Amino acid sequence: MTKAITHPYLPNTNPEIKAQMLKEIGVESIEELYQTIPEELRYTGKLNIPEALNEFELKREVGNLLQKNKGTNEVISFLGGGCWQHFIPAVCDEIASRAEFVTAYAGDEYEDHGRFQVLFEYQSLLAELLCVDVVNVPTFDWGQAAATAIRMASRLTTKKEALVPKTVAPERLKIIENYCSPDVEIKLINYQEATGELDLTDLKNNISEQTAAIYFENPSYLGFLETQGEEISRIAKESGAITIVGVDPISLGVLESPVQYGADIICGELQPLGNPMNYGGGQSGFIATRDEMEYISEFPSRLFGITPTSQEGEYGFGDVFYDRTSFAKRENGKESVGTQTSMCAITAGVYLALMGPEGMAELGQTIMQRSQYAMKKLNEIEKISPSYFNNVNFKEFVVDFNETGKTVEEINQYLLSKGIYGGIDLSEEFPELGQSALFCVTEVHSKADIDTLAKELRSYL
Amino acid sequence: MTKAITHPYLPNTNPEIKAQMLKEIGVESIEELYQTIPEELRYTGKLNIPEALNEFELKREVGNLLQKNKGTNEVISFLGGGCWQHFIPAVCDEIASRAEFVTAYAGDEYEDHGRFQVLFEYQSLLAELLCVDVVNVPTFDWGQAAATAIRMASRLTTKKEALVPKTVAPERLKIIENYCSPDVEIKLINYQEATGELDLTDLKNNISEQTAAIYFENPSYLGFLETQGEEISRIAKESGAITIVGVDPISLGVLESPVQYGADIICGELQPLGNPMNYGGGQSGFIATRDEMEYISEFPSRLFGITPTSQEGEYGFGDVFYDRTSFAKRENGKESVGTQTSMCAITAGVYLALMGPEGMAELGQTIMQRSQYAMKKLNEIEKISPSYFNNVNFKEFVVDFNETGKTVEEINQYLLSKGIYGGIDLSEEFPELGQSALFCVTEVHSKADIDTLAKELRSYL
Amino acid sequence: WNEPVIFELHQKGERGVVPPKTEEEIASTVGDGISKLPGHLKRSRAPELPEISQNRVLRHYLRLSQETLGAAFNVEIGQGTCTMKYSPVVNEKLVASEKLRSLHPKQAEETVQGTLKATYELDLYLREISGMDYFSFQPGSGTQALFAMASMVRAYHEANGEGEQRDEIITTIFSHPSQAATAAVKGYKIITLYPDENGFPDLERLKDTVSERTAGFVVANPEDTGIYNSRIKEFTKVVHDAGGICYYDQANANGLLGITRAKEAGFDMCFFNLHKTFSTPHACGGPGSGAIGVVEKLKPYLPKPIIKKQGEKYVLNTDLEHCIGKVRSYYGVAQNIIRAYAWIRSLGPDGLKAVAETAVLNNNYLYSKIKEIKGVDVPYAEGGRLEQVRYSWEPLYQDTGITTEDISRRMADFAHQYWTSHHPYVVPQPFTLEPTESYSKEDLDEYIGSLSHISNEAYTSPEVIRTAPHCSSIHKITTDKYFEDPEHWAITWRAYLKKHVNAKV
Amino acid sequence: WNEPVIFELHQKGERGVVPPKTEEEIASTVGDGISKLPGHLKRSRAPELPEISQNRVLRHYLRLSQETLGAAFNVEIGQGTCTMKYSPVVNEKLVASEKLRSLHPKQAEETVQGTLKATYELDLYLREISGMDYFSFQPGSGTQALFAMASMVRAYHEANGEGEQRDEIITTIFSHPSQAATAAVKGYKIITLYPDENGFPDLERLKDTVSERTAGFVVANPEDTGIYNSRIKEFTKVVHDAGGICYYDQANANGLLGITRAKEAGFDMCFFNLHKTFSTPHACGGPGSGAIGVVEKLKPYLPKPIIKKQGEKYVLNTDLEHCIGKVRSYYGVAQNIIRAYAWIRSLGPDGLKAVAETAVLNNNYLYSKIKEIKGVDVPYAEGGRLEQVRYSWEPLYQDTGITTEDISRRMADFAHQYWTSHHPYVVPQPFTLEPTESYSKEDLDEYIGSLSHISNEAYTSPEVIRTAPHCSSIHKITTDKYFEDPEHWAITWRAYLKKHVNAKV
Repeated sequence: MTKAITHPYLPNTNPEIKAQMLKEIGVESIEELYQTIPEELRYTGKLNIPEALNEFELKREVGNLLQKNKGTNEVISFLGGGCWQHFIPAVCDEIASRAEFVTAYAGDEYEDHGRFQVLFEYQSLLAELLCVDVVNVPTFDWGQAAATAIRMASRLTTKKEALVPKTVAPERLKIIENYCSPDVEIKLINYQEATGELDLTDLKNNISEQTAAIYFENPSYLGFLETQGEEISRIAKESGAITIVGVDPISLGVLESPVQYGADIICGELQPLGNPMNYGGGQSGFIATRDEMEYISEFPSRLFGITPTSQEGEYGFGDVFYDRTSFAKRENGKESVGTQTSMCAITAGVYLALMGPEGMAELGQTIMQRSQYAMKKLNEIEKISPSYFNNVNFKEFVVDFNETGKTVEEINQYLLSKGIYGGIDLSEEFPELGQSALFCVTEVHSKADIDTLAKELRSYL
Repeated sequence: MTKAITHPYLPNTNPEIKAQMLKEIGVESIEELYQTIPEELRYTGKLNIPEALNEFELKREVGNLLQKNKGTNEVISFLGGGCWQHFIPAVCDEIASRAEFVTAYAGDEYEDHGRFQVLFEYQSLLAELLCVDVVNVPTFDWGQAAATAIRMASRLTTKKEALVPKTVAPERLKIIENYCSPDVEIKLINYQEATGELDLTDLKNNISEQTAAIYFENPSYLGFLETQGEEISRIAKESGAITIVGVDPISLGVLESPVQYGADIICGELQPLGNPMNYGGGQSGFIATRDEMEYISEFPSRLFGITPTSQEGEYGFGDVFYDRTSFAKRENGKESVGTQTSMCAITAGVYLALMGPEGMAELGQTIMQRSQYAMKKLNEIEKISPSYFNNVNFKEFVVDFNETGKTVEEINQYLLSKGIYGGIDLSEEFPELGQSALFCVTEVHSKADIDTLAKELRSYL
Repeated sequence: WNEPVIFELHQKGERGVVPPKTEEEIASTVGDGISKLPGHLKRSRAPELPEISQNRVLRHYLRLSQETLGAAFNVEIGQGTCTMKYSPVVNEKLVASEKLRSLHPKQAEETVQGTLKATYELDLYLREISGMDYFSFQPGSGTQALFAMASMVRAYHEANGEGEQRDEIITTIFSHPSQAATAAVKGYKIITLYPDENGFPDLERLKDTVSERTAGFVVANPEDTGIYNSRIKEFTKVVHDAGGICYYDQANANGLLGITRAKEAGFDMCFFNLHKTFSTPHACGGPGSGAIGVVEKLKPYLPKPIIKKQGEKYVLNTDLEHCIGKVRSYYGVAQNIIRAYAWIRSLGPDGLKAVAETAVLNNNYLYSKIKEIKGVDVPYAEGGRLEQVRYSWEPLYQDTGITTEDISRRMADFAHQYWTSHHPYVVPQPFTLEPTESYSKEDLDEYIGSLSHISNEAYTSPEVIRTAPHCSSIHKITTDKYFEDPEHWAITWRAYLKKHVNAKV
Repeated sequence: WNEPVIFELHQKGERGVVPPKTEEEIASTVGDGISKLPGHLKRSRAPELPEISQNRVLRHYLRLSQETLGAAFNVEIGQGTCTMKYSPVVNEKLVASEKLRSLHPKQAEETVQGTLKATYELDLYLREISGMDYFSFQPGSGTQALFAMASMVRAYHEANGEGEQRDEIITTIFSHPSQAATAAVKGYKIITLYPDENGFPDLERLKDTVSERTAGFVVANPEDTGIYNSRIKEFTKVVHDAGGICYYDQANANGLLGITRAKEAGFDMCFFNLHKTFSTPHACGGPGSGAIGVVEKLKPYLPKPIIKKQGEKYVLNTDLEHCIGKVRSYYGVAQNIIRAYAWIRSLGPDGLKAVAETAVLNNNYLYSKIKEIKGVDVPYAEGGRLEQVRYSWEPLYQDTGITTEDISRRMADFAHQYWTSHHPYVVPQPFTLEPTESYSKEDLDEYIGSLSHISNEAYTSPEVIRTAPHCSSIHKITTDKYFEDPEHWAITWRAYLKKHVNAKV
């Protein structure tokens, strides 16, 4: 037994209480309670970690640490590519920091009624945006949602291949490949050099009886829109494959839901809907389908449903078709489920409730206007083109620096020195684009921010 | 009626709803509802204030404004003198930001049970620190608490004069004088030049049958301790005057309660107990007495008491002796009461509950050690003396710069350029001290902070 | 929750937080620090504060927070005169900044330009809204603002050599008690005007009352009845003609923003509650903010300092010749200034006017419905209410014996706030509702529904009301001896233990 | 509260928030932005999101928050295996910093040195606690950590040319379902060991099971029964001898900090849930963090990147030869890394060991009391429980017909969480309690009291339990057809309207 320690996090510190508890248990010492751990496995040293800090010291210590970070709020940042800087309404933060929600976990329908209701509401709100009837309690992130959507398609079709455009986000592709292997093989399909959109010929060449699903993204990782959705779905359907579309939901105030061009499963990312970026810690994915038994059966996720209670007019909420899950069936359930990212979904629900249809439409428009303005301003600079692809973009676009004689790394280093985080360097992820970078412009970028970027690029190049 | 406006803070924005409401009321327009305001009093222009900002713009606007402030957390600050920088436990902030407490006001015992209980508990916790049986729901600040304590004494004794040492905080003295005039005259008593303590001879010369009260502070505004408390109380008692002691409660883990040296009424400031300074917006005062009917009768404040309810073993809380107050009796109540500073008291209660007896003792000790260390370090610098008075100090001390040939203003300007907020310049408030400044050292000042101060002063002087 | 009193959670040896400790080097340099204390000043017995782990302290206060019905949780229209409007969450996040929280009031002006600028701008906005010429934000509430104004009235007459002679202040019965109480603290004799049969203060009575002894006249308009005194300009003229100062309690200003102003009504001073009209939250009862506006001639009397713009810099102006000194430490409740500033900026001129109009619309809708409830009477003239109404349950009381206090307890079961009114009850069995602009028709209908339901209960099953509350945090308090009898009351836990626990042993 | 579903709050024309608008100059330069969209991609019908004022949205969610029984509000020991310890408030305040919230994962390393350093230091601490050589913080929960480890097992054998051959993973029935499920996702055949009569996994069975097809062995220790397998080193040896990888689910590590380590028990990999053992809050179910530790030989298989210290700089190391790719975007849940870092720093080495010892003390105290409650049975060997215990109400069920689910509902009336257990119910009528170090004896006695009370009810007035809950947010759900019948279930409000509301019209 270690020396008596009096710590705010450790209530039973009074030796008398300890002694009393040991007596009630009927042992002499805490040591006795550990008798099942053999001597040879006992760690006898003192852990080599720093001595305890009190709260004031801790705040100073962590404060000093964080001081070494420079947040996007301190600069002008054009980073996106899957994690985006958006306006977060204060109400989202207020709800996400309520002690009740922060510290709840896995209670039942009664004591955690509020948690069940807000998650059901999240499902319902997102469903309106997507025009579908089924949305899940969230997955880890878009990448895992896409992987699970593909696995669902594979189970539904009992086929073992999925087709994915080469323009898919490299970060997501790594997750998809890992989550799908060894069961489903991922085949990459070429894109049209001019527009970035899927090369339908290559698609047709690759689709086969083995194809479980076609997965594509809209808006794409590279910012352009895939306008051939309907045609792609048709091709898929002809081969008995399922169409999966990945989507950034913040675009859906102005863009049509993928359901309208044939998506059977929709997945995507919840981070933009009111969740702080948190260095990537704010990611959260969703999967949505029609209200059909065969689709619902394949969800690994929890799905919350609404029910009457014994009290007239009262609603309760609970797990729909729990027996699908690995909670119920271990390895015989559908894939696996566990702690995912509920708080991000709750926040996304609050966000959508605040924004309403008007807000989402206005926001989408603002993003389009601002990003188009940025493209226009950059276009005025000699030697660079802010539109590598000839297409319509949403929020992001590929800036082509190939004629500047400078690398993206050099350019970004310069911008950093001016308090600007430039776009994501694509030269490793997409070598065929040469020295290009993915710039992101959202509603948070003022005209002045964009003009500053243009000015600095002009003066450097 | 102004043009239709759709605003998140204004729910009834739908013209149909408005029309329906007007119809139910039975009028044609909102204009009609204003018919009691005569034409000549109607403001017909448009208010010359800036157009509305949306939430994002507002955050940026206010963020930019606040950016122009430099907080004490960004520098090393030695400012005190009535508003002090102390460690604030995170639990205090959590409770003080709970939406329930933030938005509650004046509900009754039932719907606001929690508010009543936490304020009763605050009274009870502070009472333990003070060793008294009665503590009020707080006043605006220490100054007003002192003024009210003096007025209480005046009513209790039916006398019209109060004696106050010249070393009282000038800020508080202004409040005391204004709140006491025209009913009670404030007479200032000299202090001993050597120690700063009250000049008992001058006290005896001034005390008379007209004296309602003697008020003094411990620790004093200038940081030294008044060690003659018992003697002062004796002198007061002999003249039938009431002894009032103003106290910084954070000192009471190590200092004796004024009750022990004869105080009849204790007052003081709650800001140091967990309340952020907020540029002076965190001030909150208290008054405490014995549990005697005549004293209780003279409180203008609300006093919450505990009661059983109709349920065995359950406690409720409510107003004790409400008929004293101006709420009950208008001008015939005791002085006036209204919205005061309840949240500061709630926070102070949380603070004391967290600290416990050990915490308060350790904290007091830390403050004394650090301030003594600071005095010692400054004392090593030629030409300055960190102890204008020959006395024991708590938390603050007067640094004598008279021999440096520089003004405090110059010195502070230099320190400011080094990221240090120097002590309060006393040259206007106490011209007899010449170029002196009041430095404050608390538990938040590390050795490194203090050493930096000493280093910078040495290099400048 | 049946949450114990915090002292009952004491567990010897537990700790809620550990404060900063001194570095070894300091301890070895100066010793234990406390042995320097003279023996009689050294605390001999530790305070009997409870010892509780952090988790348990937090749980205690979190539970008690849930037992507090904040405005954010209910259709908060039952605390009439309090203007319980929506306090935007974003403003709470803004004032949580260390750029505000950590400011010391004595730091150099150049290091607080943001706060000073916001204060100055807010001053300009309030000037625009009221027509006054300067504002001070020093008072911490309406009561303190009234006290400050009474102090200025006194200083003004003293400066004119009439300090002794002018010793009367006139107010009205439907104004806040603090109008009378604070003037009395400043040594004034109070003269209270009662309403005529239509609910207006009596102008003829005022004319009879004013004299060379009149120091000032203070009034709210609309008063707490919600009735706007159309002849207010005549009132101020009568007082001015007698040499008195007119000061305006604008606690009920929520229906007037952009509609009518203090200046045109002839007032010399007015104040706004930032925590009512300008949305800063009420914080369980403060700190609030009472912003005082004055016309040019009263500027020298304002409490020091006010903010001045000097070129591009904002500075503290202490150059006020007849200054009353101070009413509150430092420069007011800085966090409320930022909140009010932010609120006004988020609404703009059109938004502010829409606030007033919506508040009046909501109130009149409520009025049209409440007066139809059985047992409710609305004293004084029909119609003409602006942002609130004082109602009466007198008919209900006559019919059933149910009082407004009974109804207050029962409303707790419906999770609604309900406030009777300030004393004295000039209107019998009173209650006062003020819906503000923050509630929708549906919200109002919910509240109306609760009152209708209770009225119905009063006529059919009054026992339910008499024994209420039934589903509140606690049950009915059936005796008042713990509040009114000195032998029983206990204002602290230690007093409770002495009188009721240890005494029994 | 009887709070409606949010769609029922819709009021046409209301708004919760107004998003940023484009400046005039931009609009005049680029036009409306959306007309560039091809017609078929332009949204034709606005989403049917509700329109609600900000005040009402806030009230809705605040009320629902109060209807959620977070760990901060109750003696949260009923969710066994979840390690519901106190999540210090100060850590929540720290991670609310914009210095963390606003970081983008792709910003330059030099601009995120604080976060990288904390991550690296946390890596060092966890190495010390586990004996492993490297940690990755990429997984967002224990389930994902298990998935990542299964992926590494596969990659390891593939690199050794045994990918095809080794296709079995061995686990135990008293381990989390995700152990089996995630290995199955990676294409493995699952072999599940059942316990012997003392509750230990069967070593002889393991010996019979391992072969050249064995890819790995995954187990928790103690298992969810709270029983520590003393012969764990023999288990890992058997697996190693057969060429398998041993990976350790340390979800139940709370009683082991500073007591015993993964390395000495022979494991090649392990993971900790930062949201359990290291106090980061559970957030209604994530984001959590599963930190994976590996021995040197498995380092090349870790998901990219891990953090490396290079001189005084911290950098992202992507040089991992056999890397499995990724399991989660970017670098893990950064805010949980800071929270866990802060928690360890606030406890230090002695504090961590005290955590483990107190958790075990609390659990054994609870165990000694719960087993005395009528109707409770504790399967398997007497004693030897570490930080939690799986109990059984089988005797109670046999006596009274009351099930563990009935008791779960009734516990809601006492404002306590109560969790049965993961399926399948190997222990009949199970419940699992884990008191952690955060609760005092008094807290534990309160929980014990509730269970005793309910046991008593079961024998005397079982109807009270069958019809429970009686004072929870909602009443008993009496049918499961809305959860099990496709005709009835509705997973969204629009589905509900289609099936149950509009269908009726």
